[in-house]
Amino acid sequence: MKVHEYQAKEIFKKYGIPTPKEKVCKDVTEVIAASREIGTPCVIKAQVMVGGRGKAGGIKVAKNGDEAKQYAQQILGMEIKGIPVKKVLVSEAVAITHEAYLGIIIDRTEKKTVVMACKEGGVEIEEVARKNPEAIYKVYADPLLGLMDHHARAVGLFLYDDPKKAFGCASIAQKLYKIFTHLDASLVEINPLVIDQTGQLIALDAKINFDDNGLYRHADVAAMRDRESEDANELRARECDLSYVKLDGDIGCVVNGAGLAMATMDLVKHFGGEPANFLDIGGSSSPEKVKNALDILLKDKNVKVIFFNIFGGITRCDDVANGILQAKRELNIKQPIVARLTGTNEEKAMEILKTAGLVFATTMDEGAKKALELLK
Amino acid sequence: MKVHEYQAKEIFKKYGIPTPKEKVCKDVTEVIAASREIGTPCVIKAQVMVGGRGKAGGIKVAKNGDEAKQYAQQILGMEIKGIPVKKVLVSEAVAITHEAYLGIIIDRTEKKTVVMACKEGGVEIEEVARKNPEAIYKVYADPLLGLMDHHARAVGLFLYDDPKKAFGCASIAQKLYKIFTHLDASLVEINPLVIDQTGQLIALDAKINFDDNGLYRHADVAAMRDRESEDANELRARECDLSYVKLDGDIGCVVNGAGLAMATMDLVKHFGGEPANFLDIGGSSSPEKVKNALDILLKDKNVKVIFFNIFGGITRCDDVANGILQAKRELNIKQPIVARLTGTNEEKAMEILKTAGLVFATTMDEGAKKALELLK
Amino acid sequence: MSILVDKNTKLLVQGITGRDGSFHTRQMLNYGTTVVAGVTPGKGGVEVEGVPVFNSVAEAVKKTHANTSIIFVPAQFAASAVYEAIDGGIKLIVCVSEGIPTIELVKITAYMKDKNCRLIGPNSPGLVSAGDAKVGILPGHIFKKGSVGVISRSGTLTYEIVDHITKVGLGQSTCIGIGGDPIIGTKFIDCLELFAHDKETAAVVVVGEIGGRDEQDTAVYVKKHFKKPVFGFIAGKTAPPDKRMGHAGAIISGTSGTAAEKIKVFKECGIKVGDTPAEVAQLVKSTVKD
Amino acid sequence: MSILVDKNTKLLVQGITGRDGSFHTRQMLNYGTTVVAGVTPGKGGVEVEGVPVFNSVAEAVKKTHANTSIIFVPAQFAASAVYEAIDGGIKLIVCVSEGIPTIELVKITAYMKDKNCRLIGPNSPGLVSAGDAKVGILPGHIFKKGSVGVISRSGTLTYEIVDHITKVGLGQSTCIGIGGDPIIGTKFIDCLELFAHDKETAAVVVVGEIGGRDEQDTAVYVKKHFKKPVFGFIAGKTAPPDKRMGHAGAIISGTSGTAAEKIKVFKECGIKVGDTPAEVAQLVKSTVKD
Repeated sequence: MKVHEYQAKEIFKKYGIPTPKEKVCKDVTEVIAASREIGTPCVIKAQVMVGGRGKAGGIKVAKNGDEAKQYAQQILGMEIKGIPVKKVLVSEAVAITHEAYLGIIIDRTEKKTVVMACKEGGVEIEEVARKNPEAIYKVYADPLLGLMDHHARAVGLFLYDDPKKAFGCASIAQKLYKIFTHLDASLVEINPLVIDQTGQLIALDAKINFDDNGLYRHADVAAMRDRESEDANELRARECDLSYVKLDGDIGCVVNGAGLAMATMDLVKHFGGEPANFLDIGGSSSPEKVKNALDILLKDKNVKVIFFNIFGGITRCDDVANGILQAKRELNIKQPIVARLTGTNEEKAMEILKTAGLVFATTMDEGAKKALELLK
Repeated sequence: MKVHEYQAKEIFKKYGIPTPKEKVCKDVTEVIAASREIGTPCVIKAQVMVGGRGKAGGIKVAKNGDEAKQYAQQILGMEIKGIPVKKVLVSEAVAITHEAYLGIIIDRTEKKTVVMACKEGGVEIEEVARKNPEAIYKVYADPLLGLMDHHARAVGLFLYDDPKKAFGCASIAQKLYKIFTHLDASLVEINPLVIDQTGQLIALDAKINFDDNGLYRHADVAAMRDRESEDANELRARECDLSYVKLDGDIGCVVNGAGLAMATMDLVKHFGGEPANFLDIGGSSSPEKVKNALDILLKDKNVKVIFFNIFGGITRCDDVANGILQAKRELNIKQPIVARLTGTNEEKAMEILKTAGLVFATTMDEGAKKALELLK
Repeated sequence: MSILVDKNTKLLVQGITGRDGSFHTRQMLNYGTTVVAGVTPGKGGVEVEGVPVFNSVAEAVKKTHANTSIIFVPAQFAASAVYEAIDGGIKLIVCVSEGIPTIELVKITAYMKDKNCRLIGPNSPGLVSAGDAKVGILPGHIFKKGSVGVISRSGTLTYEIVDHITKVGLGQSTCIGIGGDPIIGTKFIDCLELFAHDKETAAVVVVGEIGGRDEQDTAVYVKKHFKKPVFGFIAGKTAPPDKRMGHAGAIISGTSGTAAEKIKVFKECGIKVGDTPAEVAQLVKSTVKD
Repeated sequence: MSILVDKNTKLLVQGITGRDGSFHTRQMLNYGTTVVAGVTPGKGGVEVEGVPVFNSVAEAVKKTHANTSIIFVPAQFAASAVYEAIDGGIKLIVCVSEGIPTIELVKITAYMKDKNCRLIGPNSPGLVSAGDAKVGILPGHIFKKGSVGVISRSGTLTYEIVDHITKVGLGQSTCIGIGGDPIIGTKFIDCLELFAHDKETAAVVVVGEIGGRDEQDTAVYVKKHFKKPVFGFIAGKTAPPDKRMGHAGAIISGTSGTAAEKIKVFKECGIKVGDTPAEVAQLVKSTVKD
């Protein structure tokens, strides 16, 4: 789960990481008031959870109140990478004398958390990692003891020659680590971490992604989810305990298991089609869940054909068949359905569906091909 | 550092360990009010930091308000093992159906924290450990991961057959462990841990000792120190960064180093005398510190002779000599002083002290013997 | 022969009294797995499918000498169950539970170091040594004793591929679902090291997917150290970036986690990659004679 | 020969720029110890007593190949300094700092496990291999090269006893102050194991005190395993119960920590116990010919 910059900064503040004076605003009136309170020049920053806000014109420095108003109108009306800007952050204009990068992720290979520092701020760290990996200084935290003092000092001393700044940075790194582990983050990032003209370290931008698996134990974090900025269908799928991701094609896929769901999308593409979605109905699928899955799938008006690819193990094919019947009855489905149901109770499923007007397939290759034919 | 039962229970409550309804009172009026609020019968418990309160008559069950008043008067006026009772705890009378012992200490040999459980409550656990060690169930917490769920359940299942009570106890054990590690305790103990007639687990008594070395990072705990119940001289010594323990003899000992200080006391005893105190002036002793040491020592009116036993390493004998001179000048010391100062700068020390009217010794045996002679 | 589980496996089921635990205990017994004990704290004394249930792993191991454990408890108790299994002396732990926070796996990994204990998963469908033992939720009927080893980050996709392999007339030695989470106890390479020494295994199929770089590391390892033929499949060629595709570990961040990148490295390192599950089976068939 | 420190010791001083650190660096250099580096974070680049100062242990070890470290930092930073030394690759860490919370030592002990690194202390005066190296705050002039090993929980009491040993005409191989805290890195038994293999050491003096039961365990070990003569002294015969006598570890809880109990077990296990420091030296003298 991602959160907005302003939300990440609220967490930063709670953990004692210095941030600029700033205020989140949802309309122009609030921006005008905030720019008065914070003073000008100030920075108006679009709150959208995608990269490249600056390049897209979503970050502007307002020299005075009029400009603040003008930019607020401009930014609050725009879309960035298809996402409408609903809030802006009005931030004190910091006089930057130095920029750096500081972030923490989990290193899947080492199976440890790793703190990464880079002497360039505002960079795309993955870009640096690919092109110039030696520019990134890495320190692995101890899994059980955490980011120890000497680990943190090493990070600080890498970024700054001045001991006072180095130790200030070390303290920020340890706070960042606390956020990461206390709140089950998957990424925390200060980019850029700046020094202002008084020599103070400030987190100018803030990014926190959370581990979805950890949300159950952080109700306050889960409450930060910006439901408005997420796809309504993906949200609803999550509530129904389904895993759904919308794509741009026209063949709707209903599959049990994430790997098989991806392989099904790939297979559709392999035979020249375009999958409309990723959809994993999970292991023990009740008829109700299958119905919900179809309901969500059909909200996407591009879907022209539905391809069921079920390999029954724990999932019982007869449950899926009953779900299809129920959905056809209740949802008034017009699109043709190709069903490949194999494994546990497949005979029962065939029996249930024999008069349902479906197209049947015994292998996933056959299923994908039949779905494609039905498009013509 | 020790704290009173009522203070330990405040901490228990903060960590969610169930305790009886109760109120600490400093006079009879408060006891009467508390017994009305809590209801009768209620228990009046003397708040003193020594064992054996019950046997000494410091715990009484009051059947009604009159008895509460009567017992309050009685207990608030008494001394237990020489300690005057300044406060009592008025506690709801719990109908006990089962008693057990639950405690955590550090096992110095294993270098780990250990949870101890015993099916008898209200026992002296060290007594049980000596006489019937197999009656104590021990679980070592993981030093880095803590008291894990299965550790805690094992403790609960040892004490109780009923899973509900066992898991309730497991939860209490984990809270106790949190107190132990969060607050740098050296002992936490529920003795007895009881079950009342409704089946609830309750910590009927509570004991927490704190690691003095950890107090610097727990200002709230340090503030719990009951200065009134401690020896004023020992308190003052602590503030002067001296280690002082009053004993019952008449030969005052001033020594650098804890081991040597004990050995000096032992030597005095060995030659037939009685040491008046343990006093370690520490490593780098300034003249000021020596003067403070003598000032504290002489508050004890039993002291007839003072024996300085200094083995100069970091401690410079001339510093000690200057401290003695300064103290003699400012404190009007009447008692004879035997000085054995050897090691770093001992010649300078002799030079400083040659006209000070001291008795000198070159070995600690000689010093102890001379101190004893001076008593006659 | 086979790897990890076989006729000597004495299985303990943690969470045996739950819906999934009891259902799969029956399935595993039906396959012929030796299930010696179950654990559900507080339910010690009952039986499930004829298997005695204990209050703790320590007690179960003491009474039944279980050497392998499978975990079916809900995510919020699963890490705790893994620690209990480690401390209880279990040598092979298979964690089926999905949804354990990743940071818990960081800690578990550190705790297991030097403990002579292996974890498979979490979020693993388990493993099957065909004809000998099934420790997991994989459907037993698709397997046939043979010489192809299978390692996969997935569940049903593995069944699909195994089914194809069986249908082209080959069988499997051991098939392991290593789990779909970002941090897992046993990786592709760990399995390959075991397959290298398993005489029964003639070839291995590696079923990867988007996210992380384990497939790349595996390919380099295969090129340098692994002598038997290896075949590959990567799911998620059509997956968009920055979206979690079901599995917590299946997310493309930047470029290194894409299917294209993984397939490229597989091919560079001499691993033949099938475009579809059916094709994988055909590739294996063309090389391995059972 | 000698144990733990000798002419091959390359010493690093953590907290070298502090009052105690700089003072004792000079004393150790005067004794002939090879002090190769100092560490004070943020003060890298300066020199103390001609010794280069670095910002981190890792850097100091890289540049100077230090193998031993002595820690002089204040108690609240001392645990952190120990971890840095361990991670920096130091093989022998001597922690002089007093006042570290006990729970930190529980963690440090667990962290050091399997790390091929030894901790002496905390709250240790350090150690001296007479004539070869002094790593600590013990006054160098009282030592004389010889064949008596000394192990002690105390500081000045050790000097007192060493002084007596020297004055009766004997010398010391290595003298170790193991520290006065409840949990310490290296205990009596650990030192005895090393002395057992040290040809130079003919006899060992064990200086114990009230609190804990290390002396009792040591006595049993001596009886079972240790072939050289051992002499003992226990401080605190007159100490009252439940009072901390200076050292955090010197407190009698119940009966097992009393001097009487310890002396009893010493004697039962064949360790001759001196009633006074002077008597200890006489006992050694009657057995050992230098």
